[in-house]
Amino acid sequence: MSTPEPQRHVRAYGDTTGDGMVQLSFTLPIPNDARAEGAAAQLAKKMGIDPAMVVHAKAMGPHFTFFVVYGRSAVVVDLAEVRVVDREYPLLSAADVNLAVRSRLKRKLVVLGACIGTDAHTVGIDAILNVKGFAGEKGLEYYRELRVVNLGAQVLVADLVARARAEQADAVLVSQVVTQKDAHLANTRELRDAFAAAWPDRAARPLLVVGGPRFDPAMTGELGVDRIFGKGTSPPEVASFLVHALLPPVAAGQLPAVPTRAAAVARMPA
Amino acid sequence: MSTPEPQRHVRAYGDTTGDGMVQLSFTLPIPNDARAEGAAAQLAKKMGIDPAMVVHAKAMGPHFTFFVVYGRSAVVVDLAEVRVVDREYPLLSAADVNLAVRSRLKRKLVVLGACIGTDAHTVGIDAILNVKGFAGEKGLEYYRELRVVNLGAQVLVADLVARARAEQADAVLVSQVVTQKDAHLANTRELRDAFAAAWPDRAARPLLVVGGPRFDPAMTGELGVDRIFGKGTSPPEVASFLVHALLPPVAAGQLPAVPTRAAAVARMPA
Amino acid sequence: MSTPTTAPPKLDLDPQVVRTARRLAALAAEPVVRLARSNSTVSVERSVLRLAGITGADGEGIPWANRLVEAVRDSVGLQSGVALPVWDALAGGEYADLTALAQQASAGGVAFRLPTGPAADRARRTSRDAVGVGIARIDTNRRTRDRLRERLGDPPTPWVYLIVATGDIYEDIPQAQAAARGGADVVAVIRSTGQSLLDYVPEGATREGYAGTYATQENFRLMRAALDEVSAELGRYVRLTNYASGLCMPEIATLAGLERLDMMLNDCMYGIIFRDINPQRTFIDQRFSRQIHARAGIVINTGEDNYLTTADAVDAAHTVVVSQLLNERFAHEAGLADDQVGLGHAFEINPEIPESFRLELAHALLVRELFPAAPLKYMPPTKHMTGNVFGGYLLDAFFNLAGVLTGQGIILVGMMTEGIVTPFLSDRDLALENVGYVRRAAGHLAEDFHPPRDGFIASRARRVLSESVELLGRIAADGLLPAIADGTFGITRRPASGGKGLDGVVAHAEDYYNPATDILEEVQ
Amino acid sequence: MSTPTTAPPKLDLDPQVVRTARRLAALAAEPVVRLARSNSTVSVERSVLRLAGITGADGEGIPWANRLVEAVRDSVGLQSGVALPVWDALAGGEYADLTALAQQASAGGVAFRLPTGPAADRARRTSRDAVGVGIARIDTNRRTRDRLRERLGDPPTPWVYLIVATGDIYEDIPQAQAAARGGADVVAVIRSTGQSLLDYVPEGATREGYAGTYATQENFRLMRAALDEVSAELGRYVRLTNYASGLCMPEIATLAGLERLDMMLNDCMYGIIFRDINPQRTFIDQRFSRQIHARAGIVINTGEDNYLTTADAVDAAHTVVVSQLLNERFAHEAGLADDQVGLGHAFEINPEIPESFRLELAHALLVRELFPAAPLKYMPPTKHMTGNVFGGYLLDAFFNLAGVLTGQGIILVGMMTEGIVTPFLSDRDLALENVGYVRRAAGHLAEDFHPPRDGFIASRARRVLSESVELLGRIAADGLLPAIADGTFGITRRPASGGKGLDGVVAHAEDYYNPATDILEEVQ
Ligand code: B12
Ligand code: B12
Ligand SMILES: Cc1ncc(COP(=O)(O)O)c(C=O)c1O
Ligand SMILES: Cc1ncc(COP(=O)(O)O)c(C=O)c1O
Repeated sequence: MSTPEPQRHVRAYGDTTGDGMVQLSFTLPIPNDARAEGAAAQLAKKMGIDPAMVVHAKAMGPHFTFFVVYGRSAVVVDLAEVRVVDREYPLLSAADVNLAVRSRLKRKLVVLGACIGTDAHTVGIDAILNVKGFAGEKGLEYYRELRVVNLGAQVLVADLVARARAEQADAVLVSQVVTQKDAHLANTRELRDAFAAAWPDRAARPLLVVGGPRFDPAMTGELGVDRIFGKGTSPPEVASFLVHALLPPVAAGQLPAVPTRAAAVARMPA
Repeated sequence: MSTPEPQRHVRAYGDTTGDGMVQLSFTLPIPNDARAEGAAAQLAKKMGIDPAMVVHAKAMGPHFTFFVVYGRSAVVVDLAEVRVVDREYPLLSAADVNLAVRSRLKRKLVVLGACIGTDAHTVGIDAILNVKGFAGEKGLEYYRELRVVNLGAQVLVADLVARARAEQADAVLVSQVVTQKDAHLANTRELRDAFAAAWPDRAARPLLVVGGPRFDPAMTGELGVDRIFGKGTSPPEVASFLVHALLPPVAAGQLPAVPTRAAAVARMPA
Repeated sequence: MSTPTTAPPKLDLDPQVVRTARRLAALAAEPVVRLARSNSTVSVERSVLRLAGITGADGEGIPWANRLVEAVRDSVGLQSGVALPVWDALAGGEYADLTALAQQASAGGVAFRLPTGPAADRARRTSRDAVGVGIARIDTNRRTRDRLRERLGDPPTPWVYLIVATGDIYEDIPQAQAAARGGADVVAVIRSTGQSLLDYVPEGATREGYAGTYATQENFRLMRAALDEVSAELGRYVRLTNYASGLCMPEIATLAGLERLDMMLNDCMYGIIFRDINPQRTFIDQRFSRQIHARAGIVINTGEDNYLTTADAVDAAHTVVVSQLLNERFAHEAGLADDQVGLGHAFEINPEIPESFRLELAHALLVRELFPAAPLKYMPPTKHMTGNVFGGYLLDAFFNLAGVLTGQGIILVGMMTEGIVTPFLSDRDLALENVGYVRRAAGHLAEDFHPPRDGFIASRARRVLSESVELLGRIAADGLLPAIADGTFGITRRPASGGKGLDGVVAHAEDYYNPATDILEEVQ
Repeated sequence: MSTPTTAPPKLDLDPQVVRTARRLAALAAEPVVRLARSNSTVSVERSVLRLAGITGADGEGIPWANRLVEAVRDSVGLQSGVALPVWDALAGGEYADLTALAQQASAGGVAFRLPTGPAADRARRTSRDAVGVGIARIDTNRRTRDRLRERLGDPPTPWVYLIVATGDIYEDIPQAQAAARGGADVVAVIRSTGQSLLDYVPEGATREGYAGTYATQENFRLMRAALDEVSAELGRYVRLTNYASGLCMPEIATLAGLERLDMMLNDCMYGIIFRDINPQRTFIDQRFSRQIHARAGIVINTGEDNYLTTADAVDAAHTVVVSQLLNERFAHEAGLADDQVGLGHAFEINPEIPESFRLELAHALLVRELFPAAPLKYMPPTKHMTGNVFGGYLLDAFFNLAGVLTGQGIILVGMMTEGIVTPFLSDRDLALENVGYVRRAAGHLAEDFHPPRDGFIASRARRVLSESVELLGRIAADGLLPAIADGTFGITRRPASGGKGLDGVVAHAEDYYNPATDILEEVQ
């Protein structure tokens, strides 16, 4: 019987607690001959599926075979081990964001947005930036105290650096949707390096935020950016993060006139 | 580029040789909260999928979440390791089977068929036994030199033993289609034990053949039966096996009047 | 069924041919009805005891109902029914209740006799009173269901019907609730593979079924309560289904009535063909079980879909229609109203053949228009489902579409793992997403579906109907039992005196008395 | 397209309204046609050189065609076209051929001049002869295609169109062949993400694209040869598609003609809206590329489907129709026949909304009946495809069904991984199984599909048409360029002087001469 409160250790669930059942499909570059199903079973077993039932094998031309496997995975998930990128900051309304910027920054906060590399998917960054927004939430252009410059698609990193300097951007938001051959990771590293070169003083460089549906938000350290947003991000999450990362916390009675990036940098992994 | 002749070592293939891409889906008995995707990624990683993209997470009520994952499996399949249950005997036509039985056994070969346990799926065993047959191949009843007794479904093992004795069966063919809780394996073991008890002299006991879509033909040793047929079996494969296993090979000039089971038994794993 | 089909007919079937078909079906059914009226079975007699309140089982798990009927049979025989000797024995006041009597009787301590005269009168009267309590509970349940349906509301058709089949009632319950939350209108708990051949109904909550969960009174109660809970939560009355089928068909129908199940799989021939149960036994049992269903307001679901798993769905299309006409006839005779007769059919045509979807539409539309008031139960593809779960998901979608296009009453949504395992929790959820999309997206697409009069679909439907009339003619002439013996249905031969359970059949003596049928036939 | 739609119309569109729509489209297109007739671009000029046989690239991979056009531009300018100065320079006999001239010129070693009088006459004549060789090769290819189609046969519509996109031509080839064996009638090789903004066409066989493979003459040749091989094996002419789009639209069209490609993505506005290419540049380039396509017998595919990835498919349905009418007008003006105008549209309505499938049918049928002779290219769902690959497979099946029900010419079968990755080999195979089942099973289901005159589907179609006429009226009045600037298409604003590539536009001088258009416009 399923327990309403999940245990710390759980297995995959087919129709009975603990049965470990999973479904797997893949192609092998081998003909669909006598050996094929054995090869598929071997792959499944090496992935820890035992027993593995190869329930479907389909020749795709003479050199490839597609398989479907069902079976029991030995894996036990330890929920205590799961790293969650928690939103460590409060979700603010547009009014609160505006108030925070007005009162604590005392000028408009400048946000620069772009798709870099050869990626021309602008719907995602537009969803974050344009007034129209995403899923009923208005985008950052709607926030009176933010000045948004959306450079659109296929922007060269060098141009982005130049523009960030020219606009005195507080934050640079970059979208990457195409992930083939890990293009999004390569482009993000290029971005990081270029900004690091242009602003050797890390506290001075604009906040670097990247987003896209196939990013893993836990990879900030690895990619050297300040924040990563994944699929289904809503504009207020981003705006609230900007407030949190760029504006120093309101210490009782004291409102600094100019934001320092020190706070944000301190929170970053080394 | 895909090589026409498969290598000994292959990986799963998404769209590029060596990319290792697989698709996995499963349920975890956890709510679809912030932790869920991390838990799914952990399961995938523990199965050797890295990087793992959790591309879909769907709450199924408050206690369960369904996931779809894509990613790169580290597994390398060694084709040389694949155990294939090769048909080590020639595939005979009905005429050849009849001829072999008539000339080498000199009486009809008696085949007893049944579904045991509570399994009532008779389409599979009927496909092997009934004249109508399977995929255009006539079933064993069509073979003049075979005497087929099909007991139908839900036959008790004790009744099957008694009937095998009464009919002086040469071979007993048993079908098992329901596999929930490994019922097919338990029933096969019960079958083996009952026949072993009834015929302590192994050479004297009828040949035991089991079949069904979810059997692994490589498990004969484990299950203690003489042969296992899996999904898509055709009647001639079975008839040819009976000839091979029950009739001694034709030694030049010498045709034994009565078959000994010694040959068949000798081939069996101990 | 609350939402009768009101769509104008699209096939333009010849009413004369339809009338002929029904007349021949009645003719073919007649001898079997006579058989069922003049014989009883051990399970019918046990049902009488159950209605009168017997419960529990002995140390081996054999119910007291069985023990008592055995004891009666062994001493005075069952030809007069179990009620006369039992209530005669109870009259002395020696036994606290039926269960106590059964315990004594099975220990060999009761001397039964067949009462006559006033003693018989009294036994008839007291047994009738006792059984009346059970019938009253069934009536109350029916009213409760009506009230809940009214309060919570009925979903629009086609109703989505889902199965759970873990073998463990305590795994079934959360899965059934999840299914209901996901959109299921009807939940069926599949039975363990072996149950249909048990000549007794197991007792208590059970956790050890193979490929299904035992049908027991307690499992029924637990599941109905769980669904009541979720019905209230969802504001939609979720129906519960089980199987009044196999050797205990009458008793399971009885327990269903007592525990407010809503629909029951119940076929006049399924047990014969797919469980090798004796034909006479089956026909007798099905009549009693249907009388109970009629009283309980339970919708029956017949099993013609199964024929297409052993026979070819195109070649044998007319055998489905013939069986439906027979099932309808038997149902009416037993007192079921049109809106309780959920005739079964299925989407089982080989997907490799050209125009397979249009053939399915032709068959489904024919059944729809032949039985305009029946809450048809339309079954998904099973036979042609393979290990290719993607292809299976697609086939299920087209089944769902056929259901929507042809106005089916209940669609049993298919599982992509049909060719592999009993469904996973996720299969059920994906199946609900599938039917949800199809219903939402296709909406009223039926309005745009107009097969031309002499087109492919209408011609095919007419042809199946005429083949059905032809076959019914032959059955009416030669007899239904010989037709079954001959492999007419599901290409499976079942001789009239073969199969399991014939020894449980007893011909009525002249003084045969059954307080249950007495009550049930009275109100009709 | 060999199989024109002959099905009788189902929508009963008002012919008067349809005529008005076409008249307004012609009006709206007129100023843009004038622009395209009186301007050239660097890519148009490079195409002239390519037709005359220039090939190869320098050490940095920049084609000699680019180098030569740059050299001419830097010395005498391009306002008279590249042909006059180039063939004037060649007349001296100093250079072995065009390529040799280009090499010298890019080293700064050629002094170009703008010939006049007899020298100009000669340059015109010799350039026309040289370009004539390329045109002749295009003509030969067209005849070869016709012969192969006749010999091997054309598949029935809808043609199944599949994409390959590995980035590596040598992975693409086996995948394309596998796709063809699996049932693809048309194979498209998607381009690497960055290519459309390159102002040159890369050279040689390439293996390093992102999410697509570079369009190069050699890749075209390799793939067409591979498909010829598999066409012969299958006894069915398998078509090859690529993209005459982006900054090199005219040259890619030229290379397509030279290498016997069969269909080309080629839209009058796609580059503007989705690649931020300058509108004027695009309109000039598209005219020349269409003249080439017309001559080569290539079917173009327009890109209206893309609008529905940024705009809502219901709200913006009429913008698709407006764009199609404009694309049709520009195509006719450039000499394309009706059966070469593969207008694009798509199945992109949110699957969560009620009756979404019927709305799709309304849109698809409207387009079908508005352009009865066009080989419509119908695109599968992309925007609403998620990580739920099972749900995606289902949505693709309904797309396929819509294609079959509404008689589309070409259906681009969807991939279940659309929301995740560029397709795996197995995705393509499963997609072919999907469309194979739908075509086979639904067969001639269109015969049974008859939306009532005032029903949901017909009303919706009429409404979209009237919204289209209204929008066309506004565009005809205010101008197409302002409408584009205003975000009319794909809710993306593109001002007339913004975007990439405007610096590659040159207004014709009075003595402008283009031997290619000279030949192409002559035969019209
Ligand atoms: C729309 C679309 C297009 C449109 C783009 C129009 C436009 N102006 O953007 C068009 C038709 C032009 C197009 C073209 C191509 N596309 Co496209 N396209 C899509 C599609 C269907 C939807 C993407 C989308 O709009 N999603 C909706 C938005 C709102 O979601 P999102 O991007 O995830 O954004 C959200 C979050 O991720 C996050 N976010 C995203 N960016 C950022 C940035 C920041 C800073 C933050 C904070 C958050 C954030 O917030 C957003 C809101 O929640 C996807 C398939 C799919 N169903 O996903 C393919 C897809 C993305 N395309 C793909 C490809 C390959 C192409 C092409 C390269 C194909 C080709 N070779 O011709 C071309 C060329 C484009 C190019 N040069 O990049 C692939 C990418 C494969 C991969 N994983 O690498 C996909 C996945 C399809 C596929 N399976 O092949 N495409
Ligand atoms: C037809 C069918 C039925 C029919 C059976 C009719 C009949 N007279 O056989 C009916 C409708 C009655 C039925 C009922 C049930 N069924 Co059923 N049924 C199927 C179905 C749709 C097809 C099976 C079939 O006929 N295959 C065609 C034959 C030709 O193939 P085959 O059996 O694999 O046989 C071939 C080989 O395996 C081999 N072979 C098989 N046996 C043997 C024996 C020997 C000696 C040899 C040499 C070879 C051999 O040769 C054959 C020819 O190639 C499958 C789903 C599916 N698509 O597979 C479910 C399926 C088998 N049923 C299932 C279940 C659970 C049931 C029920 C128990 C459900 C219930 N609780 O009510 C009931 C009860 C049956 C019982 N007591 O056993 C499950 C089993 C799950 C599991 N893996 O444990 C399945 C997989 C469906 C599912 N996913 O839930 N079923
Ligand atoms: C009418 C009918 N009864 C019963 C069953 C189930 O079988 P069992 O009797 O083994 O529970 C079915 C299954 O399809 C059926 O259609
Ligand atoms: C008309 C048209 N051109 C081109 C493309 C492809 O884009 P790219 O130009 O980046 O290759 C598409 C893709 O959908 C299209 O529809």
